[in-house]
Amino acid sequence: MGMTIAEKIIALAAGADQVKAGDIHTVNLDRMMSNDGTTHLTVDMYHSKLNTPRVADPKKVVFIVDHNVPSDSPKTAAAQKKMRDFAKEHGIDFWEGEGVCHQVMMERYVCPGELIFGADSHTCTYGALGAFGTGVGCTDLLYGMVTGSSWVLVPETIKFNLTGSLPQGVYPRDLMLTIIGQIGAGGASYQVMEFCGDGAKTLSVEDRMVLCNLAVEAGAKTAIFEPDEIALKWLTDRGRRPKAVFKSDEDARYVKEYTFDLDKIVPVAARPDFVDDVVPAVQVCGVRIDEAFLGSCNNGRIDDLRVGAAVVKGRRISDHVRFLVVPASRQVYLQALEEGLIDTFMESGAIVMNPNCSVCWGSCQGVIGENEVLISTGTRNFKGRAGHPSSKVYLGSAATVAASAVKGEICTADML
Amino acid sequence: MEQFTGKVWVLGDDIDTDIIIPTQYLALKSIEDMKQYGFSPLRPELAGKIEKGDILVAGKNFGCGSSREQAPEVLKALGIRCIIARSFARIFFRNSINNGLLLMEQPELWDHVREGETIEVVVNSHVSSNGKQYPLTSLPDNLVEIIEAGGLVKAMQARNGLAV
Amino acid sequence: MSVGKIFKFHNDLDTDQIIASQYLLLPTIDEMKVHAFESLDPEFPVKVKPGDFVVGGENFGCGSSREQAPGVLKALGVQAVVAKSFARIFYRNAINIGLPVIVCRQLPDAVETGDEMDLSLTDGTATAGGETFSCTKLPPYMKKILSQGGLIASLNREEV
Amino acid sequence: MGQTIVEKIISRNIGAEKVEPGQIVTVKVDRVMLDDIMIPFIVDKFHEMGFCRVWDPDRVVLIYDHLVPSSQLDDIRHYKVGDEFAAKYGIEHVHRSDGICHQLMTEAGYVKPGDVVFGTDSHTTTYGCVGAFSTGIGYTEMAAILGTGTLWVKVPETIRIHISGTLPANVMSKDMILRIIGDLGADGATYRALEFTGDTVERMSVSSRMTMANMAIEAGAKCALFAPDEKTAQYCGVSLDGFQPGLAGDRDAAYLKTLTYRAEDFVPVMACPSQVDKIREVKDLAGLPIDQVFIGSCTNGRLEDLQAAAKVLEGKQVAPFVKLIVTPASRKVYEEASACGAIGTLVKAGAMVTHPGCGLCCGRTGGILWDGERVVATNNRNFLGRMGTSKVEIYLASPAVAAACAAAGAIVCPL
Repeated sequence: MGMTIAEKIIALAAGADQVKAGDIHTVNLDRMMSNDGTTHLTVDMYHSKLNTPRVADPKKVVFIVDHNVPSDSPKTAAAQKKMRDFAKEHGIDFWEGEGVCHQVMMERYVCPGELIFGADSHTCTYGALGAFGTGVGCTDLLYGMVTGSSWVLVPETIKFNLTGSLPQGVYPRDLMLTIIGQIGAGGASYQVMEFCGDGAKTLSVEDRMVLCNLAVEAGAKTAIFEPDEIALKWLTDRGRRPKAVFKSDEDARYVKEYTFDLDKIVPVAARPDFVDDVVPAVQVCGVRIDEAFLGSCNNGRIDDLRVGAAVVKGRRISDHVRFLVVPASRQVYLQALEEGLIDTFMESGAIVMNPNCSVCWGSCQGVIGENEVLISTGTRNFKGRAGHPSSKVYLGSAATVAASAVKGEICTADML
Repeated sequence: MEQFTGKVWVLGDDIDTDIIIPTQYLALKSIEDMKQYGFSPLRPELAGKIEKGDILVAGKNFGCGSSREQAPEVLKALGIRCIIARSFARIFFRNSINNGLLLMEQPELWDHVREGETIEVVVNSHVSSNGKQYPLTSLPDNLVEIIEAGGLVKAMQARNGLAV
Repeated sequence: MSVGKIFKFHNDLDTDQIIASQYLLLPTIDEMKVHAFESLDPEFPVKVKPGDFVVGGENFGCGSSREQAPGVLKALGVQAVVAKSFARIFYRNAINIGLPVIVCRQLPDAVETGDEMDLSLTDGTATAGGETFSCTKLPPYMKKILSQGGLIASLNREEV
Repeated sequence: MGQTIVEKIISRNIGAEKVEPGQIVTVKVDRVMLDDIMIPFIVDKFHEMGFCRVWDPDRVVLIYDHLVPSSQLDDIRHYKVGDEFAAKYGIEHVHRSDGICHQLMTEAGYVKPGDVVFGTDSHTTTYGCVGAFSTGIGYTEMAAILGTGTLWVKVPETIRIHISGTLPANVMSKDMILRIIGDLGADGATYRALEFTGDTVERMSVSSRMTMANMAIEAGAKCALFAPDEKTAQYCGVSLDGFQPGLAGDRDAAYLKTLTYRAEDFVPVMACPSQVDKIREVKDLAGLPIDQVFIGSCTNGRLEDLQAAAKVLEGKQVAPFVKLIVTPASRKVYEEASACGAIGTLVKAGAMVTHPGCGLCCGRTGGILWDGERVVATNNRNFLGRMGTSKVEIYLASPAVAAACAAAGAIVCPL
């Protein structure tokens, strides 16, 4: 019986010839990532709960401070200090203010064929490079840090066959929201979303990150693209080598298959309070907004900033809108600075912040008030996600978000 | 002549407005919400102990720092009857007068008074502590006018023809 | 296991509702737990008693990987969470910290908040309103973790 | 008998030939600045006082800076109250995310030499850098001004600070004002005006003067003034009128005292925790490990400050486990610093550059610290608990010193 890419990665990590969906295996982890959302709890448990505290291999662990950056309160500072001190003591790679964890991981660590645990749900992003990345809690992460291993239930795989190419003015985010809207918030629960087909070849690694990143919003354990020449060139350009380059076998088992024709995708928006409540963006046009957010591990990369900057160039952000622009990483910020995009945003009246999770995390930067409305390129639109429980969050593409910021109400870029 | 007694809390020199009420609490909705944080960086327990009618005695430059009027308002809300310091920072001084919080400068009392003792104040005349009298000077006329009007808000209400 | 009261929530109940982002960096779970379900039912932390149950619909616990979500429920004394289905990270986290998470397709539609329920992990059944529902049994691997009191407890036990 | 600068401004304002220190007068207000933290309080008092119109909406400027970007739910209320007040009373000068109030008041041309300006923030003394009499007031008085356009003031005595000569290369105006505050003491200028004179001061940029006027409040001063010159005129975008060129202290003006400094004697200094007047030479503190550096604020977040920091950090990296947070003072400063490459240099060195605003200086967000941490900061106050817990140590320094410390991970004196 053939295996899918995900099964092959697990088999390699488990030292098994063959694995099949439903099996539980003990695996060696190639990398563990933890951020300031939970690391303070991991460190506390490390000190208080273990009989024999130890870190199996500090080189496999990465700590990234990205959620509350710069720190917004003494409690945050205490949590981050705990993390910093632990990293210092154990020789763990430590990044603070470098960018959103998944972007930093992709820029600096992730390699095809690796099995990576991250204490953050959007760890599924790493499938863009053909790695198996999945989100876990801090207890799992601690277990991994101590033993270098963990257990996984081998997931079933769903095949997403992509055909055609995205029309002008339609973005990978529109595609992924469309997919989630169709299959539902639990549509890929415990499963792997494998993207393939001619349409996949039209997507850059950054585009693929957008798709993989949101897979968890359909409940997926991870999402994955075959590491093709596009992925391998991207990797080589950054001086890294794959652990293993896997393709799914012809006779691999897929639990389900979907086909999406990229040519037919239109700009969409997810309505509050569920990511799978997806409608064509034109249906929500006219909703007055108080804040707009361009950023996050889903949509804060250079392509997204280019799209947003092209929309606002020569225009002013509406007086009653706070438009936060937050590049996903230092590298993205510097590229945007060099291309003049940062200047364009500043001239338009936007609020440009240092790379961090910002509004998408919703607890300390750009929080929105009672009954306020936000349109965001973030990952989630859950009730109260960005501030007051009565506030509303719409999700849209960078183009839709930027255009809405200018108009003061939701609109698509072609309506300006 | 107005006179009263009160229990004394003693503070040092240069008590700044960030100590009286830190910035992080300034956007709370009301002074009532803020007052529990009074003096929190220096003496977190103090706000809970101050009782209505108590007197603060401090060293020089009391209230230095920011222009936040929440500072005298918080002290008033905590029940502070008056503050006797060796000297006051000017914005704090103005803000206190405008809110009807009584301030008096006295150069020597601070060296002798002990926390917890009860002192007697005779406004514009003197303060008695531990059997000794310390002279108090009187306020300039224009400030007396504001205080007599009951604070600046009331003075403005009178100007605008509102019933006071 | 014993009888407890039910607190029922909707489909796709996400982790932001269980414990909002702004509280995640509080120093301890005990300081966080008073904010559980704040957006949906601010009184929940006061009303819930040790031994009570949380019942959900489909995809319970979707969203972030925050272990604080099952953590606050456990800290409030919730005996178990019963739902039609769970989001995987929440499920894994709950097992890892020793909070039973039980899949039961029928029960959630048959009960309301305030109903009483009895759960038998060994029989794999839940009883409410005089009706007994069968639950999906846990795989032995997870049962073992749960019975040992969670993942870290099991790790410590292995080392003894 | 001649007059000092502040006496001249007040005399002209009230239409008198001359005023004397100690005299209480009522001035007509040329401009007021309301910042976001105080706006809801001002609005409440304004209505409580029974006013139904603002005396002159064009003279009123609303600036959101302490609470931008929002970090707590309460912040939003302040924007909403400000927006509603501005709309209701026809106030058009509203800055919602353009930078720190004091930077914008001078940079955007709201303050001219000779003006009388009040603001609901203690660092309103800053506008003395362009020869205006400006000082901070509380929200009740601001509400009264909004209704009446006037305020009573006591004419202050003036202390003259005379500086001549050439500054050493590693010394910035921040080092000078810190030293002066140390010499005067935290209350050494209470109720008084400072007036800066001398060829060193004359050669300084308006930005450097701004740093010194800004910090005068830390010695208790009511205001701090520099005589307006061509540089001032250019900065304010005006040509000096008949009154402004003569706006210098007269030779025979009555100064309370004069402090005289030789520029060559200044060295890099720091204000040590937790008093602004606790001044020590940087070289005497060298080697103390640090956790964070903050470059920004209305004191030192301007173009020349960011350039000074960038010069120090060019080709270098911030030390491991040390954070460098840079918050430009205004949108314009950010744009200019981007254009000249300073922002790029700082970000490459590892800085986090945030959006212009008060940031860490006001202690609500922007890099709050925890017990036992030590920060070197270019802002104006190192009070207990200002940037986190009361066990955080804050050292105030110039941007050049701060940048050098960021690279070293410890206190160090730049060459």
